[in-house]
Amino acid sequence: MSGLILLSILGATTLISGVFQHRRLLLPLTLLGLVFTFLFVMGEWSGKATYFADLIAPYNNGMLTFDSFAFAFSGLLLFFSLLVLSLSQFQVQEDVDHAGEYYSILLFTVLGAVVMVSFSNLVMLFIGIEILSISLYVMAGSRKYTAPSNEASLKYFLLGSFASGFLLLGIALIYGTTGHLDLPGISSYISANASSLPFLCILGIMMIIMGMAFKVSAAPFHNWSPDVYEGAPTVITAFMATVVKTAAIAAFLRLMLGSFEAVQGWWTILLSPISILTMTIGNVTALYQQNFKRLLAYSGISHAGYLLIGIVALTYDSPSYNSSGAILYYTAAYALATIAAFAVLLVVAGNSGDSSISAFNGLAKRDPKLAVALTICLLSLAGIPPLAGFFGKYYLFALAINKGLWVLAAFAILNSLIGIYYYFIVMINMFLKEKQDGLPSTSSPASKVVIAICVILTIIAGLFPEGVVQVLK
Amino acid sequence: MSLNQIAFLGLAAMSLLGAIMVVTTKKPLYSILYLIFTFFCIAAHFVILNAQFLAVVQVIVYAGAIMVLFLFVVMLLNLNKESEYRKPALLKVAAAMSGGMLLLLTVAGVVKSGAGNVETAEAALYTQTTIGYVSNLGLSLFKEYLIPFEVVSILFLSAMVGAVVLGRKD
Amino acid sequence: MINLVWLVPLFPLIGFLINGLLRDKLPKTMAGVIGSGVVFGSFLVTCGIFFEHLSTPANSVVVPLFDWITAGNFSAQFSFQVDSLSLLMMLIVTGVGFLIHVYSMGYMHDDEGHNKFFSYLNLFIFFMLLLVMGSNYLLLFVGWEGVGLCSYLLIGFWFKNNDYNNAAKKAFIVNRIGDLGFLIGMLLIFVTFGTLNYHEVFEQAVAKFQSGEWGINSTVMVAITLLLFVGAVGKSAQIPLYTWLPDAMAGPTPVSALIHAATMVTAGVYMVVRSNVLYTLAPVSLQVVLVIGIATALFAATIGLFQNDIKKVLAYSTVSQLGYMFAACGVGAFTSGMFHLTTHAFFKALLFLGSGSVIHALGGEQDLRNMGGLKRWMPATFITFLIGTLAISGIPPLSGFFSKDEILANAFAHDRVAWALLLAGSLLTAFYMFRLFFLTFTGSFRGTKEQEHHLHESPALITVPLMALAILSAVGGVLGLPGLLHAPHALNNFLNPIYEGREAVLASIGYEHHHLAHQTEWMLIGITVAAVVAVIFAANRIFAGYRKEGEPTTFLKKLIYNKYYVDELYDAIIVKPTMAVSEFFFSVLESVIIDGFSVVTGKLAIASGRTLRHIQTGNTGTYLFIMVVGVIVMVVASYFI
Amino acid sequence: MPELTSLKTIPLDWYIYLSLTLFAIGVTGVLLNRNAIILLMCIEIMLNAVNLLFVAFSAYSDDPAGQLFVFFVMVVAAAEVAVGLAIIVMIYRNFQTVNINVLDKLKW
Amino acid sequence: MNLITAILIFFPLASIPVLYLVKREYVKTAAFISTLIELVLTLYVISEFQIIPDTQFLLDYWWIESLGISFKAGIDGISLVMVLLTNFLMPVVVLSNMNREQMQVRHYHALILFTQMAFVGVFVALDAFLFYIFWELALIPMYFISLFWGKERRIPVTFKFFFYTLTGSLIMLVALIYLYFQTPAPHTFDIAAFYNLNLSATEQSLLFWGLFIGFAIKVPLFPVHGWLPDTHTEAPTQGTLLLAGVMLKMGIYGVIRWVLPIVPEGVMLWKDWAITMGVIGIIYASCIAIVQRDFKRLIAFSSIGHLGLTIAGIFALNIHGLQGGLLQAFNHGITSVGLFFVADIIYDRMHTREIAKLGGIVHKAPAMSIFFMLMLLGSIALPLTNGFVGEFLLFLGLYQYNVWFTAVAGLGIILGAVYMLRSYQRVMLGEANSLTSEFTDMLMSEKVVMGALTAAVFWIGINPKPLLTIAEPALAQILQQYTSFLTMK
Repeated sequence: MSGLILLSILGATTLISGVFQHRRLLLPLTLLGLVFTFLFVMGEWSGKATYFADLIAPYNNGMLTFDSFAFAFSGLLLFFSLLVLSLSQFQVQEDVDHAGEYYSILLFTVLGAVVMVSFSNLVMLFIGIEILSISLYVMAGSRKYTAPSNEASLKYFLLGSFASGFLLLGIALIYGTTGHLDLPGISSYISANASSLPFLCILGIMMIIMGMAFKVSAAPFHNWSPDVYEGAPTVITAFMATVVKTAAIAAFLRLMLGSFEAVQGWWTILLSPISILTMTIGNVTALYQQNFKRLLAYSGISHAGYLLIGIVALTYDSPSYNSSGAILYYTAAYALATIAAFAVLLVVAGNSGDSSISAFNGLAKRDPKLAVALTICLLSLAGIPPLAGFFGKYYLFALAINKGLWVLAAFAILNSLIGIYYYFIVMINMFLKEKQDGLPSTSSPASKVVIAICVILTIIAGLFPEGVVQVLK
Repeated sequence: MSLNQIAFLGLAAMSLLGAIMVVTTKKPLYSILYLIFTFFCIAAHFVILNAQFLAVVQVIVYAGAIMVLFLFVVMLLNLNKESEYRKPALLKVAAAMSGGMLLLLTVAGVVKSGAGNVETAEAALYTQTTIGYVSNLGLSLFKEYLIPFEVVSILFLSAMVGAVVLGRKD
Repeated sequence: MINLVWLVPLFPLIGFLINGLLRDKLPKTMAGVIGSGVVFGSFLVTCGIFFEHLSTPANSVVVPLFDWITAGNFSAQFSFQVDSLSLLMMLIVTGVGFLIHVYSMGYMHDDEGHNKFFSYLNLFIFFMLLLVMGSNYLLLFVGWEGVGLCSYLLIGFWFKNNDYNNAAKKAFIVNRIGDLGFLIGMLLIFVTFGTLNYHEVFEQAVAKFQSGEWGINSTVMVAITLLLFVGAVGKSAQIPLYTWLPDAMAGPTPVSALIHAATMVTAGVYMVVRSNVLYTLAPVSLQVVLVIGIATALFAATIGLFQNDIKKVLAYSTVSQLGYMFAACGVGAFTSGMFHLTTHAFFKALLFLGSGSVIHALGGEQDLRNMGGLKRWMPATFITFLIGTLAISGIPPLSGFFSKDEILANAFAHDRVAWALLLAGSLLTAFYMFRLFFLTFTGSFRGTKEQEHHLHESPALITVPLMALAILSAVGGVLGLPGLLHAPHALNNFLNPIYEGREAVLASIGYEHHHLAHQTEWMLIGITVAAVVAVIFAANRIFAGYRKEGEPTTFLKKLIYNKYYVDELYDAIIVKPTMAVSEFFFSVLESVIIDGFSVVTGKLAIASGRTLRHIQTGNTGTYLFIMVVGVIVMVVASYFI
Repeated sequence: MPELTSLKTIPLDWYIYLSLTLFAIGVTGVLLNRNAIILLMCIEIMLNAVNLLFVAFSAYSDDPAGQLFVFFVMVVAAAEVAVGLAIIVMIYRNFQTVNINVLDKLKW
Repeated sequence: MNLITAILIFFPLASIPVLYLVKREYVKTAAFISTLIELVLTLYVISEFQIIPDTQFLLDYWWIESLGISFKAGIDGISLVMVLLTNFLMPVVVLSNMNREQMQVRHYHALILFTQMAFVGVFVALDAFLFYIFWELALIPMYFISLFWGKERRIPVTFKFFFYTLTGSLIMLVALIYLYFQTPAPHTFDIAAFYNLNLSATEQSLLFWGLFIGFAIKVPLFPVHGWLPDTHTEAPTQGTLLLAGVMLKMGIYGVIRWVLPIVPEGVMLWKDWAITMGVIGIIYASCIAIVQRDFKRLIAFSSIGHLGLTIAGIFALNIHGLQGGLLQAFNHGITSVGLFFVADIIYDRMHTREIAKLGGIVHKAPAMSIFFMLMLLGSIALPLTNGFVGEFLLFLGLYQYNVWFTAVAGLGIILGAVYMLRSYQRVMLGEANSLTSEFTDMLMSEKVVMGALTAAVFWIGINPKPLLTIAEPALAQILQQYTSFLTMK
């Protein structure tokens, strides 16, 4: 709750100070604000900081529910945004005029994300998604005079709004059949007549799944993400790949968990093929990929596939294995590694520069530390112990095996094998290929810090996953 | 066959017609006009459904603001000169087929499941529904729906800023 | 004294280590002295133990050193067994070994590998002693393989020559084939008796027999004995595994004398005699042994007829003589086998060393056709060689006569046919041996002029051992004077203790040794000697005035001259197929299928990636279509849920 | 009001069919057209179809939630259109066309 | 006292920073010293070790309590033998690099020490998850060593290596997770809990293959050995040595510790297959070794053969087979390291591994010819070398299980002699050619390496008793766990 308020205030402030040309203030202001918000959310979670909560609570008629799920994911989102936004200078320094707008819009995006992970009414879900999407349509196109950026923006916009059309239809059908928009109502209706669900309702669930699948870029609704990731400015790509994906998957999980859990039986049958398809397409397509941003996009798709396992094998009662915990951990692991990877890309190739893998050639000689950092992140993404990525995978696989979803587990294993190849190719480029000259290496203290934090957390989270796992127990 | 049914069917026919024209006309300008027409039909439907407030909003926001915006852009970019880009026949067939299929499947679904709990609806409608009235809507809007209402303002803000950022030539 | 038995193998080991480690430092004479000295040392110790043994009633003592392998219920000690049999072997090994060492000091004097040679020889003596002294089959096997290794090293001693290396390799591998049989036999023994110690094995075997658990020819016994015999066939160069021995002549002559005549090749005979109890329990195996022995004796003898390489002739004669020993064992006359083993050790070593001396004199010439009339230049060698030849041909009163005659007599007692064949064999022996002798020493020298110019008698270091061996092969017969001379059969009395188990078995099946009537024996001797003498004269008539002749022409001659093409046969049916199969494995299974699998999988993955990414056309319209199709599919699916 | 009570003579199904049809038309339009603006309009048709559905449901079950949702949808739609048109304008500025087929540089 | 286990595992890791502190030219020395200290620690453990079946120096702390994952490690006879092998070979491996040009020497040795940590961890871990982590940790630095310091074809080859092994270990991971969920809630990865699960025959069969494939690929067993020859040829020497010396043994250890006692019925149902694979492997690999042109490949194939026999003997499931298997694992570690090091010396001088190009080296390098011969003897299992003891016990075990398997496997000792002597003849003997006439004999450090290995070869060959006694009780217990199941059936 405080998250929403502080974020909106922060956004407005940045906007205004942008208007009044206090550009130098913007970055510190934003970061400080985010830190503050983060602390506040955490405090609120632990019940220490309740001021804003009390302020709003009376007006919150079951629109948002701030359970530990919401807090955990909001915290995660805020933290990632903090990391990504610390890289902003790469974006800002190339169009200085819109610095204020840039920050404010991103902050609003974060707000949308927070709404998405804490909604308990489909209205809020819809609004949250739209805030997120609309802001991102803009940010994707924020480099106005370059073709890729434009193209990315338009594609994202058209496909996104088309998808939200379906999402809406789904919501409408659900509403029509269940007569409710709030999760408790829906779930009570569905669990009441889970056996004889009117087909319209099934159709609605289907449409909603489709809409969410689009947001998490699950096949066959994934096509937007590679193009948009490639076209968008790298910082924004990083933001989309981490914050947005996390928010989307969390919202998806919250939705399924909160409303449709009763009929898990059949949408499992529907989702597991999607999950398999997603990870397979993502991995296989990435194998022959020369562009690092696209590569990460495809890897993002495959990871979405893994994450879907957490939803397919929906478990919430087991003390030590619940989907929320698994997905929380996995998104954390995935996002940390990805942010670091993008940060390295920013350092190596700049915000707009050529993002082909060859940009990393000979990085080990140019900047060994950077190379090692990226290697660790790639290993984590590939799921090599003892890094965070491995434990996340273990957690999800364990869920699947626990539920006896053998086919899913088999495909997951197979895919995590395939996946290794392209991560390692990048690594090999860094260490074995000779560097070709003329590549800008615009390092910055911020990026160094971000990379360091990500790498360290990746290792620590891998060695001691206990904490994260326990959060949602 | 009561009066309302005739009205409904007429409006339905018109709105469908409008929609189809929007989709099929060659020139953007025309499709805009057809779209406005469709929107008006839908507004009328709202009236029949006793949702006056929405009907008005529909007219103001959609038929008014949004469509004007469209027109404005079309004029600004002078898009009308370039007629709709030629489409391969295959595309048309494919589009029609998939659209039709979607329709078929969904409608079949409705038929299959009888209806979305109609009987309750009818029961409700013996006593006239007044929820569509501004007063009622307003109450619930500012009571239960306060937060979405506020949040959506953020949406507006960011959309506005975004539009400015993108649209402004600098 | 008996407790010092461990010194016997220790000395040679020390010698090996000294000569091996300091081979570059030590002066040649020094190395030679050490090499021979250590062997002489163990010879002395052996003699000491020997006389002690003669005096003491205890017929067999086991001297444990330490536990070697223990796993579960399996345990094998490193311990020596001293009884008459092992003592006899030890005496031969160390005694003859010592003489050959001395000889080698002269023979190898100009070789740059001199010191290495002595270290190898010592190592061989060490392993040979392990072989004969070990108190269980495992230790026997240790020596068994160890001597194989040494023979490998020594055959390939002149490693520059690849033929020699091939010969060495062949020797080792063929032996390995036998060893495999032996190994499995050993495993079977352990599985049957739960131990590998001679004593326990034999006792249990007899016990099981007497308790009626087994009859004669029980499957297990036959299996064990045959498997062990496979090992013996390999080691002692019997049919079908004899082919390595002739090639083994590639090694320096002392090696041939020591390893491939006197000691190592007789290990098989030793092993059979050692396990006489088991063989007694499996007469079928004995029959096999007999057949193989006779066959080898004849077969090798015939090949010997037409060989022109002096050492090859001797090699085949060795094979044939080993056949005699096995034949002896086959008819149950183990002692006769040991007897012949002993005398053979003397005269065959003598012959080899003699030939070595000849070769030495001729500067490496080994072809009989280029020799002749050497008695003029090298009298000592001539005399000693003559004695050796007479001995091997079985002319009384030389040692060979007694041992061979005993075998023949036993064969006659056992089965007339066997006797006849063996007699024929001995005639052949006499013939080719004297062919060799005449071609070498009589007539006129057929070599080149400058060879003739260099001809000389060998130095004392060479001739003295020759004489020593000559004396031994002359008087060796006293060990086993036939009964009809009313003298005690020394060897019999000496070896009797090791037959206790055998005798017990025989007694319980009511078998009694039927001795030939004296007149029969006289008759046999008469026949044999007469025939042999006749053969010798024939040989003299043929070869005294020998002229160089070209390659043989008649089919039979050619066949024999080319050793019945056995090597070629093996090459065709074993070596080539193996190589072909290996090539197939390598170039088809491995390279194509197993490697191919991984390669193809990888390529497949990449290729599918390359194609699949074209779904991502970049066209928004396509994406929209894909989405809609996806929705439609989902909806359709929902109908079936 | 009398006409209201007689509203029951219109089965809810009719509205469902109608809006589904509208929605399908919108989808078809999206698939059919290559002109970004028309695409946008078709999407608007889809949204309106959904709105109609919402209103029908809410009216028949006498529950304001649906209509309020429609209100929010309209708001969102407005915002979406604003941004969308801005994007289209931007595109046109750089490409002198709003044909989405032109924008296929990002692929594979 | 129990901390000694932790120290054993993490000392190498702890000593990595030292490599980055000392001067560049002392890095190798530092690494060498660290490995020596580790060896001393191991010897200390041996001195403290009691000859009892139970695990000693047990270390058991929660790692991820909520998931029942604990840091549980301990040493029993089996572990001890393997740990000894690892820590004995490590100094040798480091020393083998002493006189070589080495790029990136710091990272190189850091990775080597890291591997050591992982190896020891694998051998002492008693928690399935921990075991798996170490298992993978051993793979990664191995991969990097081969990739960054490897030869020309390293990139595809290392990929092959990585995928082969990782496939195996992932399948294994699935099996482990399944076992984990079979344990009574709250589930645990503790091996003790795995021991007393009662699983149906089908489960056990599947689990058997799940686990066994993982280990078989590591061993490697025919027909999943495809990665080994290439990796051996492309990896840098130390990589090869670590691989042949220790890594392959992880598979054997895994079979003994994680397959036999956990899925006895699966073993009972499928052991014939395992043995058959092993025996086929012997013949197959030996035959290929005969016609091998590349010296390193030849040794690689010989490894496949020997380890095939080892697996066959282990699955005979009697004390002799198990003892032989463990001992042979140890022996093969030493012998193959020796042979590969010879190959490395030759490559270092001649820059070729093609047997055809070599020959007559003995004239130039008597010392090496002797060491090579001794290693060769160990490899062809001549009595009084380590190989003989191991193989004899293996044959003994296998024979008690089935005669015909033994007979076929026995052909291996003939073929072994064939290819080894062939290679020795063609590499060392004969006339020296233009290339080999420049050969220079071994340096001091190389002599030390080979000397240490040779000493081990004969020490075990003549006095195998200590190792056998150490391992006996633990193996007997594992065997007992298996047989008790049979009697229970």
